[in-house]
Amino acid sequence: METIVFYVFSAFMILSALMVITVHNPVRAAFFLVLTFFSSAAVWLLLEAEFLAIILIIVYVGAVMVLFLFVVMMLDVNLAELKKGFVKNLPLAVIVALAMFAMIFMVVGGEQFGVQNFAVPERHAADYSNVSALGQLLYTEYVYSFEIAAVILLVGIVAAISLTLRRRPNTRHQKVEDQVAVKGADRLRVVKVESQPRKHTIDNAEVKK
Amino acid sequence: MLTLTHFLVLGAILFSISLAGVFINRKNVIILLMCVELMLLAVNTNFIAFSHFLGDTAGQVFVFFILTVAAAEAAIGLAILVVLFRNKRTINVEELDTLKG
Amino acid sequence: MFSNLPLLSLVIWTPIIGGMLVLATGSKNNIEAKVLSLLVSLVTLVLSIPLWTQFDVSLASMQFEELIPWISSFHINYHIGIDGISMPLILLTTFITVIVIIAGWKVITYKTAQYMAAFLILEGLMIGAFASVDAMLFYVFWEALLIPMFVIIGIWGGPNRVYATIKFFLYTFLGSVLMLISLLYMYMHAVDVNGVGTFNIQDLHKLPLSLNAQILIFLSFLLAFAVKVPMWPVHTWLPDAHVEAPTGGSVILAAIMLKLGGYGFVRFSLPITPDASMTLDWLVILLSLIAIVYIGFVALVQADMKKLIAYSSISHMGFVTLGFFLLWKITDNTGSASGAVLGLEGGMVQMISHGFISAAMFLSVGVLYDRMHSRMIKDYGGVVNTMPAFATFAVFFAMANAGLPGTSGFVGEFMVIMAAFKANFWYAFLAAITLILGAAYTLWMIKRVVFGPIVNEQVEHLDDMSGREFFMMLLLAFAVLIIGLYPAPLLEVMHASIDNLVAHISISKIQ
Amino acid sequence: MFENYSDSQVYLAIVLAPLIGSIIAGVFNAYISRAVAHTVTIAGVAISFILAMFVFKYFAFDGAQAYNETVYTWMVSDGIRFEVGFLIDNLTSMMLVVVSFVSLMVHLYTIGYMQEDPGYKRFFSYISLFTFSMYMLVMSNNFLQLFFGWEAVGLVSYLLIGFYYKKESAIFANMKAFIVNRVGDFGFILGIAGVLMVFNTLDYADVFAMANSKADLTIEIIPGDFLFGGEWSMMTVICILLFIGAMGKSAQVPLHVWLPDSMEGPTPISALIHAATMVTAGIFMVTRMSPLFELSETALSFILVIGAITALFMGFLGIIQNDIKRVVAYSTLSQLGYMTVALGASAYSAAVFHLMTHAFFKALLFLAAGSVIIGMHHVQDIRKMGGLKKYMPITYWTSLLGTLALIGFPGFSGFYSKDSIIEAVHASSIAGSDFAYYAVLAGVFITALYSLRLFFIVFHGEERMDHHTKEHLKESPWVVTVPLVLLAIPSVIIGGMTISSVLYGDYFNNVVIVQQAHDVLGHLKETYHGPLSMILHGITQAPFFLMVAGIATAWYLYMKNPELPAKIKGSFGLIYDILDNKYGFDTFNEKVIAGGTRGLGNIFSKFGDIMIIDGFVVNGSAKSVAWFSGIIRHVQTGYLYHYAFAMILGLIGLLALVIF
Repeated sequence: METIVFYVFSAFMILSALMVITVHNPVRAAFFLVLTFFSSAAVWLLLEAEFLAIILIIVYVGAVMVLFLFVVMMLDVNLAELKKGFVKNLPLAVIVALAMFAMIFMVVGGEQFGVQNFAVPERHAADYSNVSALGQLLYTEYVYSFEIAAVILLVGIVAAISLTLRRRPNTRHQKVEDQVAVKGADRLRVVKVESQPRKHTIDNAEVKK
Repeated sequence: MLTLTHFLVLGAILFSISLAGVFINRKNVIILLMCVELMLLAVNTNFIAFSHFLGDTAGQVFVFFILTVAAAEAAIGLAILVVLFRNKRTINVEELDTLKG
Repeated sequence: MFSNLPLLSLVIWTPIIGGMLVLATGSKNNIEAKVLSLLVSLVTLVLSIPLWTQFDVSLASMQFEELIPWISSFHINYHIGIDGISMPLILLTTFITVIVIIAGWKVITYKTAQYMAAFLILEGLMIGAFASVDAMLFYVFWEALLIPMFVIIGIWGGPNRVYATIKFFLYTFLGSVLMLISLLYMYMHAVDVNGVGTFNIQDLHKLPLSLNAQILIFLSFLLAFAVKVPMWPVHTWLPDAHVEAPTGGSVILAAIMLKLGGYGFVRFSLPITPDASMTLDWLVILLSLIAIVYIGFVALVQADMKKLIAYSSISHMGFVTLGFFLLWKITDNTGSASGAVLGLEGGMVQMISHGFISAAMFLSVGVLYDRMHSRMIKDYGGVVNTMPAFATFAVFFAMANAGLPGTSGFVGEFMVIMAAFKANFWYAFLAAITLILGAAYTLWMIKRVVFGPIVNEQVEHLDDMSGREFFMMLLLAFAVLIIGLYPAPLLEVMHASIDNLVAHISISKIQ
Repeated sequence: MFENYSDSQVYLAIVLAPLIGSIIAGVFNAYISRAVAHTVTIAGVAISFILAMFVFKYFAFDGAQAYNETVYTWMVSDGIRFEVGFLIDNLTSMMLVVVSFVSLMVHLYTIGYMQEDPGYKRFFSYISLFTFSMYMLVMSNNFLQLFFGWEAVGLVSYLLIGFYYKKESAIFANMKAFIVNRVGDFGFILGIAGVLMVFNTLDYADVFAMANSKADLTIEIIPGDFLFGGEWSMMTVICILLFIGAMGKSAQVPLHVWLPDSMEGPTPISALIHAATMVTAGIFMVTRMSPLFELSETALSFILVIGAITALFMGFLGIIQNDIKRVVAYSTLSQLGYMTVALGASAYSAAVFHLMTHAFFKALLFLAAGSVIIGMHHVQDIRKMGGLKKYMPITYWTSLLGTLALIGFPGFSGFYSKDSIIEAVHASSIAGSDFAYYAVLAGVFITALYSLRLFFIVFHGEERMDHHTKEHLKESPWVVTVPLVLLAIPSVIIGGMTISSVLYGDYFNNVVIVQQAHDVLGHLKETYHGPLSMILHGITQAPFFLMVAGIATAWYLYMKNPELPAKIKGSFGLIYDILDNKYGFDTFNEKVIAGGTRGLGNIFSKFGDIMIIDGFVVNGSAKSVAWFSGIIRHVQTGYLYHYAFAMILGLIGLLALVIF
């Protein structure tokens, strides 16, 4: 049963990952990435990492991937231009990827990490809480690192905002405090005007002539 | 029966695919960023697998931190991308060669 | 009353911390920064006086020692102390810094606080280098003091300052890296020999070394110190640095930083590698004599006053290195070591004296530069007509630079020539040529700058020295005269240490 | 008041009185009046003069023992004590009197001479400082202090020659004087170093005591056997080096070039420094070192020859000069040559004796020249003078006395000293003494010729000055004439008065040490029967006839037949050119030595420093780095994917490394 689940989700994962790197439209790529993450979360569940699986979905799928989509859609990217060279690069990419895989496979292949070396662990009891175990560790032994991680996130926020923040000098916006603080004298000016002779007196003068 | 090797090989495949992705899409920064995310996913998978098979939760803690950093990285990377696009009207990597010696 | 205070540490750290405080005053309101800097430098000067008054001249060992473990896994300690060799140099440093602060008082208007702070920090670092008993501590100070100097030339320097700074920095850095390697080698060697490594200079003095090791160490030290002194042919950074540096920078550079090189020879090269020194003393003597004669000729034709004085500095520092390495040649020639102490002490006196004289010479150029904004000799002529007081000092210091008896410039040269004659007639002959060349280049400059009819309108409207300038010149003139007329107290301080040094280096360290 | 003359306070007072005067006049220059300036300095010198007279009496008449004490220890190094101290003996006390007397006269004279000069106070400060320095030189009891005094008088001479600092020629002359003197000092300090090497002390008494025991030491200056190679006597080396110092200070050929130029300074200092005192320092020094010089015949011969060359050839130059002061200057050079010859002949006493008489009459001549210059409103060209006798009678008569003393007219002081020197050289048998004898003999004729030429042209003959000058021509004020008269007295009588004791008595017995073989004066002593008989003997000898011939020639050429010299000049064009160019020394120095030095400096600076070290090594390495990075920078394409690709390749490589 587990094996089947594993293979199914693994297949999904690999296929969608392949789609991520091959589709031309970044929006689609983002969606395939979401799919990869989903499948991955499922695989993680098999490994009894429930908390992280959920976090992966919430944080990545919920936040990061949405961010990606936002950016992709926001930018007016010329796709045709970016597609060039796709075929030209393919052989190289395949060779490198295969070489890489071959190497890694040599390391992680059956001999070193097979079942004879790493026995399949027992399933945890039903009342085992992955969250509390993780929390236990995180808030005791790794609390310092945890706080640093928090600071890193903060830095990320600040950096992202400060990078994208743009001051437009010409935009018009309300200044509420100025509106409230305004006085009559600021709005209305009383101007003294010199009195002038009326028109008909002129007429009279003309008549006198 | 699922052994550790299964998961490690899965991670390796995933890593190799994302590696290929970097080469194939060497013009589109967004896809490049996505490939980086995929690599991290592969690594995370390895961590979790080891954590599971060694019975040591510390591996998961690392994944936790990697996720944190990756999130921050994605945020900043995308922010840079936006600024870049705003200034250059392109995200074509081949036009970004200010580091040229 | 001071016996319980860590006096030496105070002398090192007061200016550094004071410098930080000066930085904190910001650059807007610079009168506070100036007053504070002056105060800090004066306090340092006052603090350094007990180092002399309470110094026991009969002891050759380190005095005022302080030891705090610093990096204990490598046996690096904050270990400081002074003996008769370093004490006069420390007093020179504290004295000259006060002069430099006064010299920059009106002249520096751009980032005054930073300027003053740089000098104070530099002062502390230089004293630290002189006072270090731990080689690694010395190295740290030695390298650290490049930074303030780099900043001083790079920010307040002349138009070509970037070139000069980088040249200065790379040159001095080049030498010191090899020194570091030598120190590390000796640390490891001490581990092999004694089972425990050490950076304590006094322990390194006793460390037995094979001749080949000594020669390599000697050469690496030679490079480090020769650049600082500077000796021919690694001297070309000095004229450039001097020309571009502000007046205060030139003063510190000539008066104190060069002395670090000479000090290094006495503290490191000679006692740590006596056998290599014996083998290679001809090299140092040769370079020194080339410096004295060759640079004397070069100085003669300089068109820039600061360059001329810079070259004259190199020539004078040649006496220092010459005096330091005469022991073995004297022993070869006369069969006894009598005269070696004369040479070593002569070199030391020459360093102190050159500190005062070169400072005064650079200040004199500074006084003119502040008025005319030119250092070229051809722009001057007949300055005496409008600046009689300045001319008096200029001629006085020129004479001191030419080694007139009765001024401090004579004492060191005299002693070294006396010692050199014992080693070899031709050493003394070549060294004594400086009597002619020194007089020629200095007086020729004085003739063209100070004497004669007024050559142009700018000279005609020069103002004579202000009270501030007069005061600092007077202080230096007193120092030059006192050492010239009565050098005995200065020498008395060194005797024990130098005697001890000569006794030490006469014995082979090869086992 | 001075019960105990050996009291060091007296000597200190002699030295310090002029120094204090100088400091007051110099440092407080701006705050004191002219009167105060000259009062304090003259008071200082007067005090030292009076004390010097007492000291002289104490040594010359009371026969006191030499005083040799330390004032303070200058420094101690390597077990050698370098001290500042006084050695007062017969030689010193005589020098003190000469120096202080001439100095006092010059001080007084200056009041008149420098009346209108803006640098009046400065001048007084300088000459008092000079007096101090000269005292330090002559009173020293060791080589170090001697060198101090030696250089200090050089410094003051530098300051005074350049006194008119606006004059290009003056500031050139003072630099030249200092540098040429430095060449001498270069030898001098090496000589001192040699002394220290041999004796390990610089104290006269110790050195002289050990001198004989070290006479056989040798030194190898030039390795090998050819030319000057091989072992040299250490004493010869030391003595020649020391004498090079004396050559600079006492202006012997070829280091004489500075003295004629030094006439750019005011006249009083020409009298004091460049005639009477400083230039004789070399003579004094060699006399003082007689125990050393006696040990080296080579050095003595060297001295003899140099002195003879100076005495003769510098005299020739005096004949053609037209500047009143330069004529006297060349005469000084020539007379210094005489003294040096005496030193070379081991007649030290005769040298010092001539030094003393020369100090008086030469100072007199200079001051008289100065008086003429005042009268002529600072015209120094003798071609514009003439017939001054009737306008300046005191100057005229004192000059006459000075001139007669200079040419060695029998009975005048110069006669005794000069004749003694000639006789001494005649009696000497060391190498070169024959040449020297004929040189000094010829010198007598030359001296008479140029001295009388000057005298006749200036004071007799046609009045060639312009109308305006003539109107104002009058005798100088009393501050000028009184010193002339006071100097004229010793110029006439001092020789006859003192010759018996100084030269042939025991005055220098404890000071000058002469070896038996060189003792020419002892030889002469046998035929000496008092000053009067010396005159009677003298007028039958060659020097007298030569002198008379010189006078007659001068009279004929410049009084009787004044057109003749121009004709002679025309027919001996080549010789005249050589003399006019002063044998080419100045040209040589300027072109070859100074020019060569500057050229060498330029080569070192441009080629060595700027091209090789800076250009090739320093900037060259910088350039090669730049060149290399210029090539290597193409690796940096700037494309992100290239970097990524490199990283991945690196990763694969690393992985391969781990696996295989």
